[in-house]
Amino acid sequence: MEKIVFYILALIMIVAAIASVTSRQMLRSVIYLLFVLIGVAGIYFLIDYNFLAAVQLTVYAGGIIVLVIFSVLLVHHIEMELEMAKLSKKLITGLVCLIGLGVFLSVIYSTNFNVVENSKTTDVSDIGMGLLSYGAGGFILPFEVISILLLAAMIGAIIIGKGDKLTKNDDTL
Amino acid sequence: MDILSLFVIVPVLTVIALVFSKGLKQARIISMIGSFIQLGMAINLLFAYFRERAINKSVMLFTQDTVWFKNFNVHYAIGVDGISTALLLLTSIVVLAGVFISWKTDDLPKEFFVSLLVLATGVYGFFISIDLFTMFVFYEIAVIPMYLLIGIWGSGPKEYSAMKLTLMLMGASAVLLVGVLGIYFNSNADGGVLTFNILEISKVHIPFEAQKLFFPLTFIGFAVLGALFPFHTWSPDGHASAPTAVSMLHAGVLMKLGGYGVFRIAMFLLPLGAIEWSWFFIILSATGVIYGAFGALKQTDLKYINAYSSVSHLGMVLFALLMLNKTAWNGAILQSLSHGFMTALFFALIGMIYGRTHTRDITKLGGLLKVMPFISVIYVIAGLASLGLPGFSGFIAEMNIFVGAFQHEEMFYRVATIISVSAIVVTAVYILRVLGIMLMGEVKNEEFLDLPKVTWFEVTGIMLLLIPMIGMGVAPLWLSNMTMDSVGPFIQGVLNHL
Amino acid sequence: MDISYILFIPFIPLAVFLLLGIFNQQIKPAVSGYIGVLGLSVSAALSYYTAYQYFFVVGKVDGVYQTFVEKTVWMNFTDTLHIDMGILIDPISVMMLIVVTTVSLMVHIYSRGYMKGDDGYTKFFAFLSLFSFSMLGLVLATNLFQIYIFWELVGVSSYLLIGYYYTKTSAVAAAKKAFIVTRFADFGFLIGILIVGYYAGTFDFQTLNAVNPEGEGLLLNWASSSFMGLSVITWALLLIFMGGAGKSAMFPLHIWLPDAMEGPTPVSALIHAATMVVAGVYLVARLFPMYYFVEGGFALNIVAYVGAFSSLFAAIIALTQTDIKRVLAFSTMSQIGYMMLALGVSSYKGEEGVGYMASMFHLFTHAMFKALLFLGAGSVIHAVHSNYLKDMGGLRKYMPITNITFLIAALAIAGVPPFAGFWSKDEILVAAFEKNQLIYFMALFVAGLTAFYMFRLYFGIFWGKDTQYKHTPHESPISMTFPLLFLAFMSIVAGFIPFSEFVTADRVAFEGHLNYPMAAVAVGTGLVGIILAWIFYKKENDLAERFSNAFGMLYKWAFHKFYFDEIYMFVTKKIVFNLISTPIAKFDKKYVDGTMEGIGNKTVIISEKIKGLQSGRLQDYAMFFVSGVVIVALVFIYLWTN
Amino acid sequence: MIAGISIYEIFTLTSILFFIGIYGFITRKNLISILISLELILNASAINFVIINKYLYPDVLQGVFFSIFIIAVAAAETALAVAIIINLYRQISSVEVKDTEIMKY
Repeated sequence: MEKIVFYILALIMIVAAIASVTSRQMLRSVIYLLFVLIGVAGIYFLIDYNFLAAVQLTVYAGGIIVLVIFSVLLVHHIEMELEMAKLSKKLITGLVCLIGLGVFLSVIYSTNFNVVENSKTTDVSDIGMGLLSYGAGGFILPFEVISILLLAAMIGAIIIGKGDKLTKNDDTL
Repeated sequence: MDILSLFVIVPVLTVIALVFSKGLKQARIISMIGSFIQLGMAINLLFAYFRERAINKSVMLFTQDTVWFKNFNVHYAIGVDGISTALLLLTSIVVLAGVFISWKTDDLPKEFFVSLLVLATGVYGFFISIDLFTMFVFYEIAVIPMYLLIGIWGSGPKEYSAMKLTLMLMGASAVLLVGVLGIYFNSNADGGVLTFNILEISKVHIPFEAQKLFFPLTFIGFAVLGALFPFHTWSPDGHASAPTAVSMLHAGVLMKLGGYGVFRIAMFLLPLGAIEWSWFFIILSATGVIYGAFGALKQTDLKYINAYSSVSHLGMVLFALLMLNKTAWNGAILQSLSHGFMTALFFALIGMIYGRTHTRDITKLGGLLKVMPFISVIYVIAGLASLGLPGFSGFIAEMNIFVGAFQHEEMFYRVATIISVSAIVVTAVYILRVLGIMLMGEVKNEEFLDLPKVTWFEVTGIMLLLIPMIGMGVAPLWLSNMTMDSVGPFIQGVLNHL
Repeated sequence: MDISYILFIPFIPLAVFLLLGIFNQQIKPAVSGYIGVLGLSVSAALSYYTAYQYFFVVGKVDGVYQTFVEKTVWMNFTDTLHIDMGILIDPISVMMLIVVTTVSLMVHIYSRGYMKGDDGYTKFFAFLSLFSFSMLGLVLATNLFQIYIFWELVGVSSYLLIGYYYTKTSAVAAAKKAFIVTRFADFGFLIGILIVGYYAGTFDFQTLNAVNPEGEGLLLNWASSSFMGLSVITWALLLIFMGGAGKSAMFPLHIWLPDAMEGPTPVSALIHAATMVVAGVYLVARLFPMYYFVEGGFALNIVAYVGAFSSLFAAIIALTQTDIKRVLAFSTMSQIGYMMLALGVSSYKGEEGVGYMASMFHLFTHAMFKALLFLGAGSVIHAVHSNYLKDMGGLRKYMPITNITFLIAALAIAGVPPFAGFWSKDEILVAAFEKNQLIYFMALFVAGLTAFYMFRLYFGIFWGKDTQYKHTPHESPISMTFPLLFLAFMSIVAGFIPFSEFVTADRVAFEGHLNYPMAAVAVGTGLVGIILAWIFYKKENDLAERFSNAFGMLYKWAFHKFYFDEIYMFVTKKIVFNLISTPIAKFDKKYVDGTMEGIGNKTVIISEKIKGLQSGRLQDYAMFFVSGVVIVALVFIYLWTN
Repeated sequence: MIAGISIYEIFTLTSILFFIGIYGFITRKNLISILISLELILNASAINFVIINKYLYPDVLQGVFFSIFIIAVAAAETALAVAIIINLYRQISSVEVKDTEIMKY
């Protein structure tokens, strides 16, 4: 059952991802990305990281995607078709990516992972304890750093978005 | 202070004095005094050398040795033999003549003389060093000011020429550096420590494979400066754009560094490599001899003619050096000296002619014998000297080279010698062509009828160069014996390795 | 014999040269002429004294003329090879001293009149002195290298003197041509010297000439080395002869001599008739034992044939020329050919060496009468201001002294007894007859031709048509006629000198005697030539023209000197300049320089390309990054497995 | 652990996603599209963290934490990027890469 679900998810994600990077319409591209992100959340659910899945859904699918959609709507007409790269560039990039993929996969498949069989379920409190613990293996410092980062990013975003012109004299553009 | 280090210190002091000078008048007086002191020192050194040589039989005299970079065993090692003494004398004379010829430099005179003397410092340092690394450093000091001198005070496409010259010479020194380092890292082949000292390296048996590898690098590195075919192309353009004194110094002295370096380093330290490669470089240098002569035949710009003639004459130096033969080597040294005086004189005269007529195109000149008799007569004399007339220095040098080269047993070397000898005919053709077109015939341009007379400083400059040239040609024995004695240990050192 | 005073003979002219050369502007023309004449007179006096001392007082020991040498090392090559400077006194050098100083003195005196009023009067005398110095040095040379050194110096003096009228394009071209052609010949000479130096280990004449018929000594060293079937030393001798042929204007290196007549006439008399051009003969004579003994005289045979051919060739051309100086130039070439062939047919021992003696004898007499001819021609040119026969005629009325002296010289060269040429020419014919009949008949024919063209010239100038002159020609001043008279006197008496007493191949004097049948034939031939010239040219008539028309093609060819100038022009202009030099200049600019420039330009282009990589486009960077990672991964995972 | 699914299959999936992201990053010519591709890459690696944590070291939670951090950073980054993009749009009325190249001078 889970296997089938995984395959379905994987299929959706790959198709959606490919569609996302090849679609010529911005908004569709974003929506395809949403599918991928939801698929990622699905994977998290499958491996019993429910909290993570929830975060993924709220922050990514909920927050980031909306943000992106807004920006898309702000800067684009809905029907506008995106300019695409040259075919040769696409082919070369595709080739490089395929080779890279081949390298990755061959390395992965030739590595013998020491998989530990388990069916442990992680609940939110574990994560909370881990994140906020001061002791060994505690992540309080990175947590705080991330908090500051988020704050900084927020302020930055506001300041940038506030809309002072970057340069005063437009004729240089 | 020892007698040799002064050769570096005096020009440096002159440069410092120049920095504080104001205007053309002060600058040229200071440079003249500095150069005079140099000349005096060179003459003094000559006599000191003879006195010392009588009682001291070691290869190098007046040696000094101070470590200045311990990690790589780099020494400030200096010393001279007859060859370097003669070349130092040449340098001091040409520098002094160059100062006289640039008496009227209007444009940034102070900087001009500073560059000139920095160049001279490099040359002096190069000739007195017997440490490979120190030598290389001085070599670079000598080459760099050339760029400024041509680029700033030159004429015509000066930036292009300066760039071309500097790039080619720098490229060559890159190759040379590899060769020098190659020698350095093989200098412990018989055990012992790595050293840059030439005399010590010469006792080491550098492995054949290494010699074979590094000889061409060292040779080409130096020979580019000696205008080896096909790396000579910087020379015509460079000379054509350079101001007079710079052409003089460059062709007269700087290009000698090439031959000298080949002699002191490539041939002396890597004799097995030299023998292995000699056929190849003999073909190149013999080609250069003929090629330069034929190249000069068709040119119309005086400086180009002279530059190609230098290719031919200096090709002869390299050719002689490759013969690994005492007489030929001696000839190469003499040819270096002789060509130094001769070509400096030529460039000085060309500068004067150009300064008066504002053209260097021989087809536009004519009948100069009538309008500027002194310069023209000296030009005739220089021309005759250049084509190897007995009584001038070129003759004895060429004869030494030919006789020496002909001593080689193998047919190949003989044929190459005969080919080189045939250059004397072509040389005659191009020299006489210039004399005929430029000096003789009717005056072509009305304006030429009223040209400024020669000035005392021009005459002094000319005489400084002419007298040694004739002196060498009329009484060659003492000079030839001095260099021959000094060549002796070198050829012996080489033969010991075979 | 103390010979050190002989040093003054060459050095006085050198001193004069330096004096006149350096103080060119300060010395007044009149003074400089006197200085020149005075210097040469001292030299000449010393030469005569030397000759007297050598031939009559100290030279002869046991019937053999000795060689005196004084020398000092001038330059060292190796332990054994060195250039010496010195003086060598033996019969031929003493004889040459007399020839050179006498003719030079006469020319100096003559020039005082001839060059009067010329701008470069002082310069002219300076050059003449330089030439005299060089020529005397050449004559006195003790070794091959010394002779080469002075050889070059006479070449350059000749260059300077031919190009004396330097504003005249033709003179400049002629000077250049003379120098370059002889320089080309010297190239051979130098290689010959190098070969000798290497195989013999010496340049010294005495050592070199100490060869003997058994092939001992030096010859042994060379016997083993051969090149293309001939021993190297024969090659060396041939190459040395090439140098000699260049200076002596032997076929095919003769082309410079006619053009050299562009120089002032006294110069032609001195350099291109009497002294420098016989240097080649002197050189072969100097090395005669080597030429004779090495490989059975192969090289000497070549000398003989080249001489004979040149002699004939030049005589034929001389028949057709109209410029009087050129006729004389070709005549000179022809007579030098004579000397060469005489050397070529000579043997070594005793009376068999008559050819050698005859050659030197002829050199001596020829110097006198040919200088006289030139000076006479100069006198004529001075009077009528033209070089061409067509502008002359009937001059005997105006210039009696020139007429008589010219006639004497013409008779002398035609071989009419008792004038000088007869005696020496007769000896040459005798020598040729004994050795080689072919050469003998060639020589005899040339004798006839010589008489003919010489009298064509004589009649053309002094008789023939009565030309109307713009300025009435008048006899030259005494400074010019005195040398004419003196040389005419010499042309008469020189023949009576018993030359075989003094100059012989093996240095042993022998009794010379006249071979009457031979002499009769020679004189007969000469007279035939004179009579023919008489018929053709004495009175103005069209016989000559009809005659030359009859020869048609041959006449035209001879008139154009068999197109040798054109051939050389073709070789130098078309081949050397256009096919070698121009392409080299282009090649240099385009390929050699192009390659170097190309390296530079390519660097610039590549750097532009590399600069393009640094485009600032994040995506391109990403592309490179990914590609790089992939490549590195591939390399490290699969290719570089250990 | 997902029953019946080995770690290899998941890695395969994430690798594919990762390279699709890279492909998009390189070929897209629009700033927002690039941002989207970037999200793909980030997600692919986030999955990897989590999977490795789950499959290989189930006793600790580092992978999860990292994922959370990645999500947080991604959020911050997106916010900033969107702010920049919008600002840029105001300036030059375009969010095409080629129009922004002016910045490199």
